Amino acid sequence: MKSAIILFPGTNREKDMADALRRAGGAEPAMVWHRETTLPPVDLIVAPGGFSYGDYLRCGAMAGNSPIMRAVAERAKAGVHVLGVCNGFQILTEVGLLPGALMRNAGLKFICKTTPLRIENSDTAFTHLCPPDRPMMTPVAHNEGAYVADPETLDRLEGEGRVVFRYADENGAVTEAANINGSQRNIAGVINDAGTVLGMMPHPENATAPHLAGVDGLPLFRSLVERLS
Amino acid sequence: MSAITPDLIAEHGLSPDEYQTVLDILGREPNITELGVFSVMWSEHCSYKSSRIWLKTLPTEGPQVIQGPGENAGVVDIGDGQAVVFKIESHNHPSFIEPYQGAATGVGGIMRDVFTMGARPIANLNALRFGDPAHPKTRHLVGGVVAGIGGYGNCMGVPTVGGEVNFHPAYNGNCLVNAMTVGLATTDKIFYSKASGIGNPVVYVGSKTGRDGIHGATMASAEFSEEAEAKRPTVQVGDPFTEKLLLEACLELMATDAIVSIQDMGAAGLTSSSVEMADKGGVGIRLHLDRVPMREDGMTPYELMLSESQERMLMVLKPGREDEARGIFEKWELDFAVIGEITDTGLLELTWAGEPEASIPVAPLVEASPVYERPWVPTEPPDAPAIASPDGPIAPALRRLMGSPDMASRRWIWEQYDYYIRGETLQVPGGDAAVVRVPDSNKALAMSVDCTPRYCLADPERGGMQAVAECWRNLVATGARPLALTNNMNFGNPEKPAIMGQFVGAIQGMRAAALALEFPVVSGNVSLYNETDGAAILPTPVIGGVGLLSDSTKMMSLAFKGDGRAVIALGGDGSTDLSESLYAREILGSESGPAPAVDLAQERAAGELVLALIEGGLIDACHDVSDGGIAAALAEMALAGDVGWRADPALQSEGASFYFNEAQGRYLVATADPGPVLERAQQAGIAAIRLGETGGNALHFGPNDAISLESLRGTHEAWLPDYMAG
Amino acid sequence: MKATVTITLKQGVLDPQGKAIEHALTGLGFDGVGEARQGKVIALTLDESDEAAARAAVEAMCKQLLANPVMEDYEIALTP
Amino acid sequence: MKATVTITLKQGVLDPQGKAIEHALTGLGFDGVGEARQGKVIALTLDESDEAAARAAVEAMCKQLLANPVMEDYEIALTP
Ligand SMILES: Nc1ncnc2c1ncn2[C@@H]1O[C@H](COP(=O)(O)OP(=O)(O)O)[C@@H](O)[C@H]1O
Ligand SMILES: [Mg+2]
Repeated sequence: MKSAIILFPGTNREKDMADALRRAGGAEPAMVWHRETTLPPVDLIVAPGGFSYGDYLRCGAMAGNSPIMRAVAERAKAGVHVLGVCNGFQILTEVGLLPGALMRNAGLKFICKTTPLRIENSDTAFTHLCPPDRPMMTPVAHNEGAYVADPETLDRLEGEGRVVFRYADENGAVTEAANINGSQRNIAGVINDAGTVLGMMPHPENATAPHLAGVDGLPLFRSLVERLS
Repeated sequence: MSAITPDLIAEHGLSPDEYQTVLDILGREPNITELGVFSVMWSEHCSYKSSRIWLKTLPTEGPQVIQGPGENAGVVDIGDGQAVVFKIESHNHPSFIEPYQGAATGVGGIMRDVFTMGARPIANLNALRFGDPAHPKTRHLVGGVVAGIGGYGNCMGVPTVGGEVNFHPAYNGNCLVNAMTVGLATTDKIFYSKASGIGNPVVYVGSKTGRDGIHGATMASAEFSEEAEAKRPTVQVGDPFTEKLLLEACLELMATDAIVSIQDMGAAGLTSSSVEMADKGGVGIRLHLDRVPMREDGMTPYELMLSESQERMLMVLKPGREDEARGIFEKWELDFAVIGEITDTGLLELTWAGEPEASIPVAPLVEASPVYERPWVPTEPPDAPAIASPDGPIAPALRRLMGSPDMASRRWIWEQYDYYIRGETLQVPGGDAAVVRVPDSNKALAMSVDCTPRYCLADPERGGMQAVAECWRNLVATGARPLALTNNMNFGNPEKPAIMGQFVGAIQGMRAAALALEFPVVSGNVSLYNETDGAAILPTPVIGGVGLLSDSTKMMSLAFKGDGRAVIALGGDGSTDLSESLYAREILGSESGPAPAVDLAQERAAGELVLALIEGGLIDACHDVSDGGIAAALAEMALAGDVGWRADPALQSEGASFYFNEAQGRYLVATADPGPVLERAQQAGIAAIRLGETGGNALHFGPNDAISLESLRGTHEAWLPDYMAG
Repeated sequence: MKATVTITLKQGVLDPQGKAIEHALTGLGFDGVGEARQGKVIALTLDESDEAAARAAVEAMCKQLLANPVMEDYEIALTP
Repeated sequence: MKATVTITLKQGVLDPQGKAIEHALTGLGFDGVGEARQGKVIALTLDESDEAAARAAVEAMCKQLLANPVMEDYEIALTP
């Protein structure tokens, strides 16, 4: 699987993402600067975590206007897979590749902790190897991760199986108490209608080695490598 | 040009003697810009005039030390052509005024110190002291400081992996915010501030200069400016986004060989950076101040030289490399300006639109910087009697202690810090020392910040010693070989002999411990005048230490790993006095008596034993004994592993003084095979006591003296979030 | 001209900062505070001196960058 | 009554957000944007119906909570 990681000014989780792609057996990812207007031929485009433009104005807003995002949108339309994690997810919603928006955490604090995610759809290119019967322990690290969309959008997403991850408790139960950031309907990750663009707030890339926050994130990257190679 | 009046001189913090030296150096009266330069160079902050003679007594050498104090940060060899670069720095006063921005800019400043040296920051730590939790300002300060530290470090993409927090009424009017950064560099790619090469261009990069942080009193001087300056804000706002770009741009340029020398602009901004670079290189420097990128209209040379705007760097480049450097900085969308050149005049020359603005000989400016041998009186050691062992069960006291402000879980704090980023964090906050792997290697670095101010107040010398020893111990407990330390001396007004005595005592204790433990000092920072209405803070010499694990797979952690392990206490001098223990303060309401003694030879021997046990795979959990004594250490190990413990029947007559004393030099270890551990301890001459066995889901001190982990965890985790919810 | 863009959260979008302000004000003893909502203001200085042209430009800025239509409304005020 | 409190950074205080907005607008091809500064607006509904009393209350709220006097200025507007 060939991949490209997009770098914006303020991106800071590119190393973590590259490590994860390598661990899952992907080829060495290409790093692409936001001012580029074209992408190399790749199977997967990743918008990684960080604080593009310092999260100033609105997370992801300024990065969404970067020249490279036009190329990303074109590739996405042509069916190339795109993964947006954390700030990457925020950017994908800003450019309209995914519905909804990410707002300030309900507790008004940055949250860094390993959190159980319930896998709601394991029939995607991103999740087909993720064991659906137990929660995926995944670190979160964000200040603005509360997912919002209007009720019709939310209903449509649910109806179409496009809510891929939800914040849950250790037993996989989706409860109010497990909703760490106040996301509507505990939503932690959503996919586009074609099933090719996934955005999620948690960081599966930080759960890809036993010495880190466990290995529950590895099946996600393996899923991609298997499907896209 | 405004006249230099005695008032103006006083407002600049120069004594009449110091001003006379200025006149002698210049052979004439200074103008306002020159006065400003002298004043900041000779400020306590830049000149270390009260502390310098004492800091010189600290041991700074060792085979591992590449660069000791005197540069932006210390540099220590970790093998394979790699070096660890680290330093700690205070931002106490700004954090009290505006906790978010004060703490944030403190973190930004210390990171610049580290990446100026060519190192990529890989971890941040912080040591925080706040006033009484009941004081009306405390909650606001805690919330703001923690958010500010997280806000800056998280945005920079540097994990914040450790720290410490104390609460005490002595900090009501002066909180302490000490931030430490650890970076990684290649030994043959370390960058220094020494300028050289006559004619070489001097380059300014980073943010534009504004009127940030220019001292209010100085600015209010009517002679100096007609504007109504009195209300001009002096709060500096941090811009971590710009600093992230600055970091990447600097590292990119450092990968070439275009840089001759580089220096961040910290306190005293352009003045101290340019003077230090010139002085170290024995050269002159000319700055064309009108070329400095400016954020505001109408800025004067005086303001440009004194501004403390953040996120800026000064560099000397090799001739002809300007365009290459400019290209990199423009790619990162940062300001870049050639603002001067290195000269052979030995002068700091400032010009504005071609006209001379100031001319000061660099060497005398630096060499004549005042040094004071301040009078000091040693702190009398308290002669209060030892505290006899109080009766009563252990479990309820432990529960109270674990829920007290100084012992309660810091989870509420560290969950606001991104400790995962970069994907190398092997030990997240909550253990003894944080451990961060060196990328693409099997090595890891352990790091910890420590100080016990109540000991330092009772006995500064023991307190200084203890801080070094505890830091060393925390590193050892993870299996790391301690390498070197950085320190942050936070004290009151050094012009008071008693306060100066605390400072001297702490230094003497630190020196003894650093020598005995071969744990040299490679960098540090001094923050004096931490007083409000004449009341000083507790003497707080914070020690930040770094150690090396050559095989990170052997890393040890404090969590009990399962049932059926013997728990053994190693080390200590047998003392069971409760004086100055957290138990005495929190349960008995006593803050008197002597601080625990530190037997440095025993400390060293116990540490070597523990390292050998870890290396030999003979133990599977290890924790040092500090605040709260053995009982608290047991509780932390049990909570971390979610595995209980039951006291050895032989211990059932032991009371509070056994479980809560804070005798130094001790570790608790857990092992499935106690025989070899006890044997090794005996060979090493280290006391070893079998405490009992792991298992169950409670701590059992005796037949009717137990507490469930669930209950203990509830109390331990609740205090800080409950307090912050107000 | 000077433009002031006021960006507020759409009706119905949860505003945790506003809630926190409400809570804090009540905690400080300010009675009778019904609802608090927090928004942003962005003040711009523009070279443009024609009001209609300036408004059109700022509208475009809001659409492209300053506001997110999923959750925000905006208002533009111009002063010479 | 309704109160709108507009909180802006004092003159001379660095405004990283404003700077970034300026930069982004220029990057998007909006010429002639001089300076951008970002502030907050807080909209409050108050039970108080007397204007003077309401203003006094909101002044007090600003001093105690809403604005940070070391770096921010504030303005209060009231509407019935
Ligand atoms: N301000 C802080 N930032 C990050 N971690 C912290 C902070 N304060 C405490 N911690 C973490 O909590 C744990 C317990 O702290 P402390 O009781 O001071 O440890 P010790 O006594 O072993 O030095 C340590 O892992 C420490 O790194
Ligand atoms: Mg410890």
